[in-house]
Amino acid sequence: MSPLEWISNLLLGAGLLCLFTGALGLYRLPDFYSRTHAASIIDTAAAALVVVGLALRSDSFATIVRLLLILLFMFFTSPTASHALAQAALQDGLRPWLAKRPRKTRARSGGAAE
Amino acid sequence: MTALFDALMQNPAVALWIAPLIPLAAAASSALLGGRRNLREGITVTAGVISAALAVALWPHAEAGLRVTLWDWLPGLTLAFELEPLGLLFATVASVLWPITSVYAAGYLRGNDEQHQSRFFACFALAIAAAIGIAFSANLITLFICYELLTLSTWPLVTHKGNADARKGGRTYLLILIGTSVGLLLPAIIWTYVLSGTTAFRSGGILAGQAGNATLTVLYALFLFGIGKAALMPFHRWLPAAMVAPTPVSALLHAVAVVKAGVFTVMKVSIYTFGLDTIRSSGAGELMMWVAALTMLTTAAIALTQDNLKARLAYSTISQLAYITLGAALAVKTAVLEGALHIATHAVGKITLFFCAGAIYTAAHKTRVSELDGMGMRMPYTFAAFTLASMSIVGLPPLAGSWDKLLLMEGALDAGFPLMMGVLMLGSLLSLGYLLPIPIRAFFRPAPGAASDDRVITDFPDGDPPPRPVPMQEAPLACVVPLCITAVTCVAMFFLEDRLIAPLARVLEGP
Amino acid sequence: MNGFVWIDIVLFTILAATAVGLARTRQLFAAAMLSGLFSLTSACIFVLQDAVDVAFTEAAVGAGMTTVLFLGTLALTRSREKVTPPRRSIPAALIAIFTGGVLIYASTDMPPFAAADTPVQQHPLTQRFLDDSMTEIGVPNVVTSVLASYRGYDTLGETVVVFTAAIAVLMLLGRGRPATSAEPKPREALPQPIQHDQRVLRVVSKLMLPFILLFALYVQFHGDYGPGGGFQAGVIFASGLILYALVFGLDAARAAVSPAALRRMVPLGVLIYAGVGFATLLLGGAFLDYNVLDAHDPAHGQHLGILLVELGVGITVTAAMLMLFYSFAARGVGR
Amino acid sequence: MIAHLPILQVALPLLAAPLCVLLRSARAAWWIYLLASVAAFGSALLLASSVATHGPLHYAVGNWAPPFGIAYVIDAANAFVLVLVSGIAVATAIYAPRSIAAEIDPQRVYLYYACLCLCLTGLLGIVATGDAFNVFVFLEISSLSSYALIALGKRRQALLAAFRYLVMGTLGGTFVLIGIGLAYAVTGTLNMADLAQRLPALYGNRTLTAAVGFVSVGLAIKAAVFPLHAWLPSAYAEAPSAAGVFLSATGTKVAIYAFLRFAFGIFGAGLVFGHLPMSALILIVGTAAMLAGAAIACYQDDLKRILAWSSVGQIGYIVVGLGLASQQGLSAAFLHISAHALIKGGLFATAGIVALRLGTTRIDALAGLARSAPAVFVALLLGGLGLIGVPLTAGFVSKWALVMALIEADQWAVIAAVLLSSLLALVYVGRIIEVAWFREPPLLADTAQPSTPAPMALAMWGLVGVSLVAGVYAAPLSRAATAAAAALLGTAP
Repeated sequence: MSPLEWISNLLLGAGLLCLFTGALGLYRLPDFYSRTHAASIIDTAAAALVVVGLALRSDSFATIVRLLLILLFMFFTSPTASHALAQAALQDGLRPWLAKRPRKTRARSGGAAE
Repeated sequence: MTALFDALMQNPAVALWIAPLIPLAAAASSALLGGRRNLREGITVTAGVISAALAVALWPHAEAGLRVTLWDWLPGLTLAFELEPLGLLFATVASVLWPITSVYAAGYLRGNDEQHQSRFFACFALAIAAAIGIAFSANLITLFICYELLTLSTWPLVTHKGNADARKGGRTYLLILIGTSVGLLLPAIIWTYVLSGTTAFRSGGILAGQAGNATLTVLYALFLFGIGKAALMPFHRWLPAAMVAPTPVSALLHAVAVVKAGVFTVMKVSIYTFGLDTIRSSGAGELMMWVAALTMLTTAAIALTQDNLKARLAYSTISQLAYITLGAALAVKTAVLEGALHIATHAVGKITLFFCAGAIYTAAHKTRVSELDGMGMRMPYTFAAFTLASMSIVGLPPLAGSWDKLLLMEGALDAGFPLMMGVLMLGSLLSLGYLLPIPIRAFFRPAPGAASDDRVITDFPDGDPPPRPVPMQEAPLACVVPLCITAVTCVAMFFLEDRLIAPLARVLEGP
Repeated sequence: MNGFVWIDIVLFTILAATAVGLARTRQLFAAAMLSGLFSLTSACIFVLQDAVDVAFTEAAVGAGMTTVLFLGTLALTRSREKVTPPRRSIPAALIAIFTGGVLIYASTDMPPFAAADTPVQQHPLTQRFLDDSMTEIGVPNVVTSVLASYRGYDTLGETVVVFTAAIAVLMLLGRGRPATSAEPKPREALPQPIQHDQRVLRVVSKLMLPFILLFALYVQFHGDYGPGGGFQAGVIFASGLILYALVFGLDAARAAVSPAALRRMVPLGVLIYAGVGFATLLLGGAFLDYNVLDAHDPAHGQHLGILLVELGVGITVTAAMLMLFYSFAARGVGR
Repeated sequence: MIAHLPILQVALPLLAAPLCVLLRSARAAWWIYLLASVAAFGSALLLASSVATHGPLHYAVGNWAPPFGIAYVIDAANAFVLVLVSGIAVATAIYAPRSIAAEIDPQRVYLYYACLCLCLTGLLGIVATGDAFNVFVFLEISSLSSYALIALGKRRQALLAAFRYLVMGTLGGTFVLIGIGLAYAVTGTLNMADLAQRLPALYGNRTLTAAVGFVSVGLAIKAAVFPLHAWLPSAYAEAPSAAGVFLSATGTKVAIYAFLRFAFGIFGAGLVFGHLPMSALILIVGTAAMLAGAAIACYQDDLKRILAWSSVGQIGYIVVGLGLASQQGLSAAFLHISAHALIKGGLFATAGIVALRLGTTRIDALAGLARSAPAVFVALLLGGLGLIGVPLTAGFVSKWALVMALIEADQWAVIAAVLLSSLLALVYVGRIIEVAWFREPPLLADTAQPSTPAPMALAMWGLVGVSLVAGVYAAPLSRAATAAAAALLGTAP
């Protein structure tokens, strides 16, 4: 096994670990925001690790470029999606768990929801 | 005009085509002319006279065995007309009585201010067309189509008044007639077609040897019950129900077209589909004979109990129709001739009776037998006609109805059912019982309380009012003249009858 | 058992679980998301079966577009299903069970999956498509050959189906009832412009949009060589614009692609497709016989024909999808 | 030119639909629809005459010889249905403008015509094609457009009716698709002739049996065959009048034709009626349909609903005819397909005029119609007589043929049911006529009614008139039906 494959395996393993963590978090965490956090681990870290791991295994340049492009797009879209999700929930007036008192969000939207 | 007529007579086939077209044209013009009463009724009566003349003029050709194919409709379905004595007799009855009834109807409808007169005349003419179609049908299919057309075209006449009662009566009328024809007659026709491969009417029948006796008996029963217009019990309810109609319609139903179409179909099926020999040899007729006898006696008994004049006449019709069915079911020559003759004589007699009933209603607005006391002097022509017609129906000589009762008794003997003689006599007695009291009451019982119904006098402190001369108060002339004509015909036919049935007799004797 | 079988089993399990979840949930938002998941899983299964084009379509239409339309509809209605008494669903359940039973019964005589000697594999049809399409049509992607040329008429029909759906929706939702025009303008349902301080979304969307549209064009024109074609491209194109509408507001999207333009584009695509058919008729060939488009080089005629009809499909699908979205999004919720 | 007619008569309405949408003018859309339907009708007539003289026509779309491409095959059977469907489309085109103007928001009218074009395309496509999958594609086109056509009904219930139709129709369409897919799985081909050639070797195959079942049930839903008819009454009753005329006359008929084609042209009579007990099943279902449909029609209080329920019953006659799977039975089915299409189209046209004049089609509101609108009433009467099957109407011709076929098959119980349901038809038609003719209108009704627009009257009389002519001068229609049946059975000379 070449070193490249070793690294690839390592990355894939790490990716799987992240995936598992994310899934576990999604299942176990108490409220929407923390679950979003867990889900975003899958979206970002796990996906990126797996993609890079796969890229290292590929022997075709075109495939590597495609994988890297996927990585690039995920780099932009996944955090944005998580952000948008959280933002939407916040705007809708969903209060994070553990917050001692509701942080007054925008008077317009928050007030309307409550 | 006469030249045209002569030309037609040279080509009886064309005349056969034209015969139903004349009333159809009258129907169309009545529908289109709408409110112009005089023109509309003028056309109707003219058409009636023409078609009566046409029918009479066809008599010399009665035995020519003329056949016209109208068109080949579908494989196995040919519409065709045929000229034969029995059909011509019926066609003549229908088309001669049509103009007379039209005149009467014009008087009646105007006298009673009825609505929808155009619809009335159009449907009436349509019904005549259908009746003539039935008369000339050369096969069961053509007959069935015209039969249904007759039912449908008379429905608006029965429902004429449009109120809840009339609609209910119309529903009963339509349901029983179409129910029996579609539910029993049509299957019978189909069965016949399956058995014999044809539906054409043939001398001697088409079913001889095509099926076993049991099958033939069932089939004959299907036919006779299916022809609801012949009003065998238990399918007679439509006739009393149709009494809601105006009187000219009742005349049409009872005398001119509808019930006559029914019994005519019975005769036609018996003679030309089964064949008299087949009916006799298979025993198919025996069952129906008893049904007819039962119908005759039962409905005559019911007629005795009816106080409503038209209802009494209606049950009388049912009873008289059974004579014809009985004649057909006896299936001997004399009995069948009786049936044919009775179609004509009963038509003339019963139309007179209904004309009278209508005239009484128009003139005095009386509908019950018990109200007729003393009416004879007020409406002498009407009640004279009534008396004549009643006696004809009962079968007293020298009136039209006497011959056929005699022939039927002869037929019963010929067929070997002497017991039937007793039944027939009882029937005649019953008819005497329900018809003759009416003129007797009218002529010999004094009018109740008031002398005239538009001036009710109640203030006679000391007993009965003094008798005073009763003013004559007949119905309009258009009503009275027709009923006098038909009454006279009752007498005249007594002397003409052998001419009416001679061609049929020759046909029945066969080649 | 090789690994693919295990993947199949896992995917089918997920599919079944999703289906059960879909049937049981009363949360309509959750149902919408689950149906998206269902489509995505199906798409994965299609990929495993080497039906990449189908998977592509399923992912784009089923997982993407349909979900957006579901959400758009939900914005107009309540997000919870009315509680129905449980007995009402018994006949439906019976029908479903019966249908499933018949399908299982049918599968017992079905040719084994992926075997080489099935009727489908052995039929001359398959042989000809695989062996001769390169010479007859000259397009490497056999799926495209079959779709756009051999069975191009079916594809025309499918395009007309999309067109029909679009005008049906336009007819039913297109304009508010005349009475509402007098009322104050109702609050629009879905895309209100997101607040200006939410720069992340705006910036990232702006960044991504050109790529999405470019990708759509790539799918549109690369369909001859790889998976893709007018249907998928149209859906992707429409998704890009819908994203734009979601982030920047419906008015901005309308300014970019006006509803009036859409109303012309939907029929235009069908017209292009059918027009190619009539053109071939006029050139003396059969309906949709692309060979006659180039008198000298039939294969080139095929290329040209396929290009044109795929363009027609793409235009109609894009416009139809966008129109569906506009129609739903623009409906007032001021009831 | 005649060589291209098979495709032209489908493609022209197809081309017409986008044109309607592009031009965005109600008037232009109407002209386009009219021209497209006239063109389709003309092509269908030419095709029928060509088929009658020269035998079946084959057309390979894209010039790909079948089974590689999609083929159109026109024989006596589908030429018959094509003429019928496109002819009704012409009548609808004449009928539509005034009725649509009264019922539909003017801004949507051009879309409505586009939908009518699409529906026509779909129905013609189903009939003309020789490819099993192509049937499904055009089935979808016709279904989607008919949902839209129905949903635009004036009352709010129309939406619900269209939705129910959509749910059931989609189920039906899916079943058909599954059936076609299963047949493909065991043969590898979609061409009808090719399928027909390969399937006999597979009789007894469970996949094939299931395919027959799915296709049959799917098309039975589309054809509203009795236990699966639930969508029909409200859909046809709530649809705008013009759509009611078109759909009631053609929709279910085409589905039945499709079933005939699948049963005889693909699966084969040997499988469907020999190997499987479909014949008995179909006879039972058809008998139940004609009794139940007619019986329920007797209890309706709305003209359009009576007509719609009557359709459920009348479909039963067609189904019984095809269930016999004999030459006579099939030609009776074809006869009744045409007879009922004409009669019911004419009656829905009449109902549309009634709706326009009175603003409602409730039975009670019809009182006095015979005097206020005699022409409309006479059309109603004549159509009603046709439904009952009174002699000299087209309804009698087809019923007679059906009864003859039943006699040949010794199905006496079914004959009894046919007669009974004719009596029930008498009851529901009689109710309409009785109210319209004999009941006096309420005094308030003297307010001026809008008169009958001439084009609507023309279309109504066209349909009723043709049905009457077909009833009286029945031989040509009967010959065409016989030829159609022979073509399906493969016994054509």
